[in-house]
Amino acid sequence: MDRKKISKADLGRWLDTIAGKYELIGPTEDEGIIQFGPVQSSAELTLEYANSLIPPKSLFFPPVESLFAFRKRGEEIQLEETKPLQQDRVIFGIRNCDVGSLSLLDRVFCDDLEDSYYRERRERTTLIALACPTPPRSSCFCTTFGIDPLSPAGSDILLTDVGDVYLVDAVTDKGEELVALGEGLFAPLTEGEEKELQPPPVDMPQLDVRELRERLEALWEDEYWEKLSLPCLGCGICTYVCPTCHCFDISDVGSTSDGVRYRCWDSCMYSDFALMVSGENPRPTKRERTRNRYFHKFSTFPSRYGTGYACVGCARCLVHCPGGVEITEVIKDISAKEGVSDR
Amino acid sequence: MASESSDEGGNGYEPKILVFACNWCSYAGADLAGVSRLQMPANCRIIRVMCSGRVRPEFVVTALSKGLDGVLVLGCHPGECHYSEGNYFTRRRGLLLKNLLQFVGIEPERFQVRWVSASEGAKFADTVEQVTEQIRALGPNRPQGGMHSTEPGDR
Amino acid sequence: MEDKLQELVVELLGDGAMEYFIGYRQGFEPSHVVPCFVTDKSEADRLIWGPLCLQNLSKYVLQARDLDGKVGLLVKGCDARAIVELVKQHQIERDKIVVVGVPCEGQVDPRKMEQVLGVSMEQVTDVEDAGDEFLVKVGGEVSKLGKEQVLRDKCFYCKHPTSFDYDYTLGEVQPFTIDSESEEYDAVEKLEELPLEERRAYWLKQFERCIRCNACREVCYGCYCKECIFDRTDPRWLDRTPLPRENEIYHLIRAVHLAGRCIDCGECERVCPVNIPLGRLYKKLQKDIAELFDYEAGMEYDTVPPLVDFELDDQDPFL
Amino acid sequence: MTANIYLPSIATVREVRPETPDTSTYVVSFDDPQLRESFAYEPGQFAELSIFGVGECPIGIASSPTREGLLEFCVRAVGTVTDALHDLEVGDKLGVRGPLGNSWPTTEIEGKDLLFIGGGIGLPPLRSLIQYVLDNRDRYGAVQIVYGARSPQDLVYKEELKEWEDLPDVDFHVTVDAGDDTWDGAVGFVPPFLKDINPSPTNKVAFTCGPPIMIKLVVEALEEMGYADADIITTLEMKMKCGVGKCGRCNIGDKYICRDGPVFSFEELRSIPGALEV
Repeated sequence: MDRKKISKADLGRWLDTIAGKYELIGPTEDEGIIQFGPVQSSAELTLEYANSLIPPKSLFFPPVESLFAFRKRGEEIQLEETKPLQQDRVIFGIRNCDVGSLSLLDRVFCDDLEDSYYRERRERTTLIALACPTPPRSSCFCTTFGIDPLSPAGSDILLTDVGDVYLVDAVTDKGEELVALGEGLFAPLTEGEEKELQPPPVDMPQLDVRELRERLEALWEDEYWEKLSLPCLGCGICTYVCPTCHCFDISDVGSTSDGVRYRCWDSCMYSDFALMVSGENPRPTKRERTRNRYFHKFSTFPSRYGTGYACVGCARCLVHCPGGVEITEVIKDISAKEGVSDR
Repeated sequence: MASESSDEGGNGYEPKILVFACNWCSYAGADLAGVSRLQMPANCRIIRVMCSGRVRPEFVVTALSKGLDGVLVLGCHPGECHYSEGNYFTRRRGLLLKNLLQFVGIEPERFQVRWVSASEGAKFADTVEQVTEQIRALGPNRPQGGMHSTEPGDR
Repeated sequence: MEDKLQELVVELLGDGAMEYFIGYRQGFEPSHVVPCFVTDKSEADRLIWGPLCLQNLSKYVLQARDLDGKVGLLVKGCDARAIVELVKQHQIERDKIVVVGVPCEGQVDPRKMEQVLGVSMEQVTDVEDAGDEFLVKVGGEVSKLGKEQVLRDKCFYCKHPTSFDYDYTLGEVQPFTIDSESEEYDAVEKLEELPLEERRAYWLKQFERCIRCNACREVCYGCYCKECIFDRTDPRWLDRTPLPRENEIYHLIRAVHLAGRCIDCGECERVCPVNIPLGRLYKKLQKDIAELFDYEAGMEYDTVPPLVDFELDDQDPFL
Repeated sequence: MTANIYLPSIATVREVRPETPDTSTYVVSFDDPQLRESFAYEPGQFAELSIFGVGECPIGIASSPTREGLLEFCVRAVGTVTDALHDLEVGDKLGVRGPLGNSWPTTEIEGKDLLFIGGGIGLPPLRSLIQYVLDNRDRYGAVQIVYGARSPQDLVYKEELKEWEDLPDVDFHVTVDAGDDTWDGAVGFVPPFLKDINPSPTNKVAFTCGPPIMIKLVVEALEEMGYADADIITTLEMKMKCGVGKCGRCNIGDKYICRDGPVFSFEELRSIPGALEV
């Protein structure tokens, strides 16, 4: 579909129309935290944000979700599956790093053993991406991983702020349906506008990751991991704010006769993550856990799923890590290292 | 750990109260109350501990958070501890915990500490009666109900 | 002062007095300061010192338990209280640590500074201490901010700006004045005055946000248990699921376990990614312990922690 | 598997056979008659067993698909879920989610001589294949079984061991770490015991399962005897939750034990960084 425009004043009207038909989810601010959550009207949304604290992966793979309820009735055990969604949804304002992360998560959850909860949420959600403000945050490095903060790839609609209006690129049928809901609010671009209304190019530091995987794989035994793990405190912030991390735990809450089986986010940085009941732990110290995390992102994920790296450069982990472990530094360190044989 | 919550409020409401009783004084006091056939409400489940000092704060916090309506810790009178000083520690800990629970909005009646000796069968019965009535008057601790009434929302 | 620090660290590493030194370095942007582990003399030039060196590095000395040698660390006066407690509670031998005391004239609360400046910390390229005020550089322009506007809460009632127990010191604190009426327990008292139901609602709303990333626990110097009660599976005290009820159990148990040990370093609240005002919970216990038992954690080596101690005439409301 | 990969199917315990003081065999069948018919698995696969309200844990299927109708699980009480499994009595219900994981290579080893080396409760996963082989006797060559446990009472499948001993086409050896009054068999650890037996590597595939230290020493012994890594096959244990390669904890390199394993040859394991460190 051709590029259209919508005035800033009309954006709210359009979103309110959407909210009448779908569950509308977008960035809101509460207690100083930007988060994606359901809203009744566009007035609750904030547009003053770089990105949310918790990535919108939480809307597809929630921090806690009930898988099913169980109930004992006499001798019988009844299981009741949880329905992940009541209504089709529209997510407004997702950034492209997070859109990119969804295609990575799709590989995990929608392989031949399909996760029906994730799958249903993905299928019943339309994504309205919002091109990133320029200049980007100083921490951002999504272009390192091939993500274009101004591209509609992966979403259904991309909105780009070019001053008084948003440019509108609806790139899927789902996206066009939403645009159709806002009849009269959208206008085609004139020839002059086509040229004139362009977002400024996004300039951000680009890390060299071309040989990252090969270099990393040569460093399995390197003492680097020991040193890197020194400031790590073993908390789970990096994994919880990461849009590509997908580890979870499953646990039962309730009694043996009445309860719920939940799954909730878990973190490979926790000391008991892989601890077996026998007391054995394949990743007994922070060194192994830190190494495992970076290997997962830059070696084993790409190799297992045939994708690029499992990092989208959103920089949440480097902003929030209390120990100051910075993934950008790790990438630079690895790239700067000679192979293990040279050491 | 008790996990079910009390019945919803209304006429049928019966609070569930957890009592930790020291083996040497209060539990014996409870025994005496029983043998003396004193009338007591049946809302209390008693757990015998070797000393009131054995009652760690997490026992209380977890019981209340998981939906019990009240927790009562019973120990020997200060100065009369079988282990000479266990209940002095209980006293300090109890004070702090009581204040903290109130600070986060839990009614003070829901966590109580009392000293009941082996000879005080009547005091045991009175205490149980009094605490039960106080808590009954407050109503359920977690009116929202059972373990999984708090459905997690998307974040 | 940075030069002096770097020279000292080079010297200490050089003569083998320690295995590594823990200080601060600049992170991905100028206003973002992170812990710095110097294992080699060549890295000492990364060390910095300033009003944005917020972390209490004391937790890291526990890592030295498994080392043959010593570790050195940079210690502000407030953080030194953690060292006192760790030694007092037999978690680490004092002679395993090389304490480099640094005179601290107040730390910046980045959230306050963002509010006062109206720009994000990302724009702040330098913060310099200048007695009663901070010189803040934003986009090439330097502005002066009175300390009372942007200091961390805990700095208003700082008990000793320099560590009283150090092996080396980088100097003396220059006297400065803060024009402020705020009292140490203001925030706690304000909450105490609320009706019970409002307090309940307040804390439930806070706990509900918790994602249970465990950062408050991991960053806390006082959380030194080999196996945390929350990680135990048998009996299981806590489900990993971050349901509001489980979160409440987590925070309340952690608070009572820290009673008498919390030194009000504020790290738990600072690292919390969802801004839960944990400090108020801990401050409440600190206040009660001071009032009831006349004890303050981390101030002396030779006092007995309040919960392993008692007086015959302690207050007794339980008769 | 049902459409929902996390949803167990309800099954009933049909029989409980105590094997050792802390280990019992549970014979279960699905409540849904259709599922009972259609449930197909390969030897070496596992299932997640559920005690609702307690949790789930992965247990290898100890029976062979050649023996229809019932599933067998041999469970040692070591944790909360396995403890709860041990409280089950005949008629009780549990959840079964599976079959999961890969399986022993039943076709690739046709015509080969087979050596099984088990330690303690490492025998049940091997037993699934042993039964399969015995039920398809003409497809396989000679069968040798070497089994050891800490003590005579720690041997599982005591009745079945006697049967194997009596079978003319099975070469069966058993040892215990420490004997007692009732024991007149071999005494000693499995690896040296295996070396004494010295089974020839020619045209042979070895399968081993047991405690990690035993596996390590058995593999060393086999290599000394001339076995190739590709002909030494084991089944791994790791902490698992989802069992379907999503929850992220049971990986070694880019392999998830629950999806790509639990069965691996040592040739595969040697190519994965860190796989043999555990």
